[in-house]
Amino acid sequence: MQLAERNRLRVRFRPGGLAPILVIFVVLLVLLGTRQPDFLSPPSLMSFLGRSAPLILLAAGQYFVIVAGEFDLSVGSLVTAQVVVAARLIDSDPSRTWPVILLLLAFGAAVGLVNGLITTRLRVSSFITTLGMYLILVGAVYLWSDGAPKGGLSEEFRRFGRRAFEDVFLVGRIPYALLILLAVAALAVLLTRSDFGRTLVAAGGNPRTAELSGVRVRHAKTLAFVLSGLAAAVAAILIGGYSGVSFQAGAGLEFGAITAVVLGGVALGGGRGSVVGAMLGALTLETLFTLMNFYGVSGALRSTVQGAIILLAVAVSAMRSVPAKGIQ
Amino acid sequence: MSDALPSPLLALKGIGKSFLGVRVLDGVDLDVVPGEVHAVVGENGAGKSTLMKIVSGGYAPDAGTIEFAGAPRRFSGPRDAQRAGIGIVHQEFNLLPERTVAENVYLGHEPVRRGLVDRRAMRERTAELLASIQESSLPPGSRVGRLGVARQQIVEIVKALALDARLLIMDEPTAALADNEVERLYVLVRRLQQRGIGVLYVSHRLKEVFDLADRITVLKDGRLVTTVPAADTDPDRLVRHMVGRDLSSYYPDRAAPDDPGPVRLTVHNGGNRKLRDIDLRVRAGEVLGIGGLQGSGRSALARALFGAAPFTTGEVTLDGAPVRLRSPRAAMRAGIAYVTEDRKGEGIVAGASVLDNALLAGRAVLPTWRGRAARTARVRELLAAVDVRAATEDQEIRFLSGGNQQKVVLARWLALGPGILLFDEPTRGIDVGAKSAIHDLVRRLARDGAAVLMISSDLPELLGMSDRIIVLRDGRIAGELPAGATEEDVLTLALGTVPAAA
Amino acid sequence: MSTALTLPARRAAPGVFIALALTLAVGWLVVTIDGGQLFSQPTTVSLLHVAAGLGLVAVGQTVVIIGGSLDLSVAYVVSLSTLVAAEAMAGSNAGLLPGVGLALGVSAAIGFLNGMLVTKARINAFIATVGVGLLLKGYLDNGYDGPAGRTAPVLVQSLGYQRIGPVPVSFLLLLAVAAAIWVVLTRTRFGHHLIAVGGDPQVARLSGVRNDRVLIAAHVLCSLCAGLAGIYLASRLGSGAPRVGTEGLYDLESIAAVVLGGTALAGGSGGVAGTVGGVLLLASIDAILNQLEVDAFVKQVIRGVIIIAAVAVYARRALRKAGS
Amino acid sequence: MRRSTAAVAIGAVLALAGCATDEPTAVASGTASQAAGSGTGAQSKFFVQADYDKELALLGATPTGTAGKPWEQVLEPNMVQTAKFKKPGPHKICFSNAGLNNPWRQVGFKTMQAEVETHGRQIKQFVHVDAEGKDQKQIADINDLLGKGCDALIVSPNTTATLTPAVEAACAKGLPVIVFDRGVDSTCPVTFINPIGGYGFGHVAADFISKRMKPGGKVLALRILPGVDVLETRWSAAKVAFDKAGVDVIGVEFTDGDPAKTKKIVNDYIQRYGTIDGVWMDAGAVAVAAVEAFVDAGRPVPPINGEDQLDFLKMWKDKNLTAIAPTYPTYQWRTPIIAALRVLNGEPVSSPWKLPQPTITQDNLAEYLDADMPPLHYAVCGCTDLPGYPQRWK
Repeated sequence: MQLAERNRLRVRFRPGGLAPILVIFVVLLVLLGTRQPDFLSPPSLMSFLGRSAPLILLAAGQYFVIVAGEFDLSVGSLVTAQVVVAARLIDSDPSRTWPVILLLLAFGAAVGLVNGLITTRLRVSSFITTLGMYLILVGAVYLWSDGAPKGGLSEEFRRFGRRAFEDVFLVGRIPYALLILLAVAALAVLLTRSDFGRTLVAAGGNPRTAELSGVRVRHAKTLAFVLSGLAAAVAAILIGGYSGVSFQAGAGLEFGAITAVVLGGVALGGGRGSVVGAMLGALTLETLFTLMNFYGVSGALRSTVQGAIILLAVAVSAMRSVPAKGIQ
Repeated sequence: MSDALPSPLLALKGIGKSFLGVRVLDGVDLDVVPGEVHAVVGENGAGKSTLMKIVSGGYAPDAGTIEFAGAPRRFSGPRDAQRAGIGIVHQEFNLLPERTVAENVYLGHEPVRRGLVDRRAMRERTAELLASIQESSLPPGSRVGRLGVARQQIVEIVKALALDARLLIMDEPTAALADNEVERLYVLVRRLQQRGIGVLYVSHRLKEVFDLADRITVLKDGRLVTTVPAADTDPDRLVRHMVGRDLSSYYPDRAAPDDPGPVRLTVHNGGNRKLRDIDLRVRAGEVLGIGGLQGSGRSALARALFGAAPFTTGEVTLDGAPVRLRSPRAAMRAGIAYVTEDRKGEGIVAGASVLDNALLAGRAVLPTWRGRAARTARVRELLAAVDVRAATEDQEIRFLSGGNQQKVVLARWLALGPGILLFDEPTRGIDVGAKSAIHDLVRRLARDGAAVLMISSDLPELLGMSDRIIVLRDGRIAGELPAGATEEDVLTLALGTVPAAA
Repeated sequence: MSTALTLPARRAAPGVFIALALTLAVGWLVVTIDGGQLFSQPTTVSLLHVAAGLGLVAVGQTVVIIGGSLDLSVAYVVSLSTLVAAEAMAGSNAGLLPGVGLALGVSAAIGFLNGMLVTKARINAFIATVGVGLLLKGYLDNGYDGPAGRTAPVLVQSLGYQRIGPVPVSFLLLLAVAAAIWVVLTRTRFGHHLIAVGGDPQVARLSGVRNDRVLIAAHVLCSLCAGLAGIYLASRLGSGAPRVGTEGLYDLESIAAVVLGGTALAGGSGGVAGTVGGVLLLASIDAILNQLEVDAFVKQVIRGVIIIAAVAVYARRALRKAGS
Repeated sequence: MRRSTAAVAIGAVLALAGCATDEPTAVASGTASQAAGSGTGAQSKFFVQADYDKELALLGATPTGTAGKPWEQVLEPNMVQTAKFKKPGPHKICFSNAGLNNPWRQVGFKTMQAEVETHGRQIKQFVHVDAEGKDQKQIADINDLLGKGCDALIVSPNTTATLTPAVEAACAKGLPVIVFDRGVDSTCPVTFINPIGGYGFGHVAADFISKRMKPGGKVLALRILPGVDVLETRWSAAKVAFDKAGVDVIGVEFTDGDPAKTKKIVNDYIQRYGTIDGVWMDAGAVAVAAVEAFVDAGRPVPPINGEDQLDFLKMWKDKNLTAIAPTYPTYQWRTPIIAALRVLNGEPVSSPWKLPQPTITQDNLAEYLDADMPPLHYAVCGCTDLPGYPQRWK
């Protein structure tokens, strides 16, 4: 009997493993490289990584929420809100940059906290909680700014998403965004390896077992939402920096982040997957967008290509892993 | 008996089944005649479940033939087998708590009139079926989620009968039942028998097997060991067939009278919504058995002590000092561990690895970053010490057998070095080999100075393992029994009367 | 379905009607004090028209959600259906039946695709339907740069604008569809099987239910309802509109309506009556705030708060029930 | 079952209560539908040669009316009599708005509100209903407004074709309907107010860009999203201009108005083609992002067009761009109020009422730059003389 179990396992693709997303990523990269060889030159690659940082950060934040068995649909509107708030508060005054950045982080954490508390304390499904939060944030930010963003971001604020260390040995340039991404990614990986990260996965996999093993499931899940909110804050700082103020700053990012996480092999419903996979999923998505730019896929047809590739990729990894868990 | 029986209802010949090249069943022959209870026993992994799934249409066999009611059959799925007249009562109930009894009973084959489901016919027929097994007190219109476990099982059986099942597969039907409920099940099975229905009865509990079965088939490692009339064998021989070991080696020696140390845990006047006036003391080194019927407050007591559903009144002391066990974390910090009854639902994280499962409690209660490596090493040692058999420590725990899963859960708790261990049905659904390993472990823990509370519905286990037994009834302590008490003693206290017929 | 901790099963259909009555009462009072008229004929007609469009989509969404799935592609199905219908009709009454048939056929095919992806390819419904939505979005963006086709005049006259007293025909259509779905859910084998699949797929399968077929059929039904909503919108707008579904936020709003109606997102319980209540509630709030000329952004905030609050109330009630 | 019979019963009762329809007698005269690709190839179905020619001619026309008040000016007036709408004041004016979901509409609506204030005594009530960008809701809104006793109805339709039946229904009620910004496919409104229009916008920008490069130069066209008629006409006119000039349109991309997406697209095009000789945009929302993409890549910014949003104008000046800003002026939001009051006074108005559509060039850039206003403010708002300026627009 032990033998049977062992063998069945060896053949199985390890669910939540990185193999499928790595394969997709490499294939896309090769396609990109053959079409546009200089894309793979270090400076270009560095810029690409820098501008992909926001989605990767959001995917990392979303990972914690999804692996805990929840959803965060509010991150897109949170990013928009953050950027608009930042512009109005900074109002192009460089001296306000740092206080506002701290405020944004606090704001992100607070929104996450509210999401988490409503979900865990009031037992509202997180899909609904964060959908409601999405509506509230969008409405509130339009309301607060009278329908049009006001003020402006200071250059000090914008450099994080826009500027780079130039003339770096070997790689040419290193965007600040990339450094921030690396730092946050390292933190995220450490966090998933920590006791909190592991118990969070358990809380997503089987909350009752986790609770009876001493995991404070509600704390853990709430903290996951806070992490997602914080990630959205950092992403907002980078997006605001990269492209300035706009109501479109965060539009659709929640779906992008969730798609990325799922592409990266993280199961919706919780309990399995890695943060590296989630971030790789986001990078793959960004690569796909760039690929379409280089291959000149008609602007209007892009979503079709994107949809087809996502469906294909997820189908392939679903075939290889366990029966899909339903949305909760 | 078997020689004389004509025309079997079900005849399996040379059944074989492989998964990914591994032989799980090999040349199994088995037959069931109408009105017979045919028990199938064997360790977990012996191939019982696979065999049952083949009979009920869940799997197609690789080799061999299935004959049912005189004709060769190949079932394309559970639906096909059901249509043919093979019903199955699962170990874990297959019922929808949000739906009514009738809706559950007729799920998949609702009666239809003019294209629409005939709800009245459905209710009436359900009532008739219930009446036919003398269970008419069960209303067909009530929500299943509101019924107790025993009544849910009746719904399961009626569900099979509704399909005019001529063969009923019962897979560990007593796993969730208390003893008096098991009695009712016996009565039910005998009624089915009288109606000419053949029953394939899978169980780990040898007592039931001998109480009910006409013939017993033993499987081991996917092969047929023997099929014998129940009257021609006894539990000892059967266990030897299954594992090649004597029944007498089941229970380790009890503690000597002066082994137990100082009082570790006391409860005075403890109570909550499910418990009242609980007074008890457990000493270090002692195994205190907790007996009682399902719903008598046994699990509630364990959950109260573990802080999952805390006492709202009374006092608890630990090593003489009063403690407040408001949450599992508080209990764990106080050195209490709880091995739950519902292993799948509350014991393991199915999709997580063996190692992650074993590390869970430590990570939750004593988070550390620097001490990670040391902690992991300690848990690895514990996993080895409790003899978990898995391909690798990274294997997902859901692929392990029940016994191995339970050992991982034990390792999780041992990693915290608990002074008090609460076991709730620690050997339920676990094969004989793993069972005795767990018994040994429990005793060893007590010997090493832990205070152990052990809840068990398996009376021989309760009696065999406990140094003392407390029996609960209706949330109160009905009485205490010393080591060497009999099953009748326990039942008398549990029922509050002289036991009906045991 | 397995992480049921945050989502206790609930059945609370009447709750939404109490909320609806309260909302209308308070709304009427406030609007009257404000000097307006909430139940004037034009206002009622407008309210019911808005409810009809969202309602048709939400009723379909109820079906998949009860089955434990969900459909985020409905907004695009609605848009596509308006175009297919209007283009096939090309402004002639003769094209009415082919147009309706074609629109429903295309919708059903999309539903079938959704169902296949969810069941056979085992893709999580969220991702599968978002993916299909993207496929459709690309097709619409690429093929249409604005409204196209013309709806058959007879359909515009009947479904689009005809009303009986203050009740538009389209709202009657919604009631009819809701009633039909109600019958399907409570009185047909398919309905019973669907609820079982949503409640516990394992139980359903072992009871001989063909889960995949049932779920596929549910997705087809959902898309058909979205297609019907598209036909209604085509008759209301007089032509096909490639973005009417997305700008109406029919995907998220339909889910919100379903959840407001007391259907659990986890599946296995709930009903279509509640959904109609949820739709009416959303439409009434909209109408009231419209009468008060409340800013659209405030409306959105209020909507968000109400959705969360309603589900919190349901959860609380379910919890109390479980506790007793 | 019981419930469905109840529904039928209710239906029957309602039938007895009397059938009625809000359906307009004349049904919309929709444009012929033909599946047209929006790529660089086939011309959009929105392209109407006659309108195109007319708009281009208007670009050179001289307006009549008060100088310095372009919102009261008319190009090639065609006066219609409105005596039948004459009514004693004060009036209740109702406005069905497509949405307030972008800065252009926000600036416009504030301008309109300010305009209403200037007519304090003539307007007793101004009712505004926001359709939130939904056709379906706007149809319902218009229907709803018809029951409110409005003296005049102003409509800014969300979509031309789909709102036509609703506007016709409103006309049929006998009250004066004034349509502005996007039109309807009907002649029933008293007048339709808008500036020269999309062809003019698209043409001016494309013409400027293609003239500043050699034939065969590479142009990147950035569009917001497909399927919005105003934007489609701009692009179709640009296409004509580019084809005539023989420039190479290397890509037509949709940005969703998202600056981040815009920068990524421009970046990738720069990398793919090395140099880009011109950037054309169908709206100014992401012009700044496009410019930034060149700046960040260390490339010179090619000839580019934006709109009259101040952030672009400021960047234009700071970076000394080769640029042009055709406008779709927000002062057109003032005109409907003026028109409505004239109609209610029985004074003739021009139908259609074509407003001048100024273009900001290097020469007049300084006039429009105002460092005190917010970056997304539209310079050609014609609002400086209105009450509450500048605070209301900040």
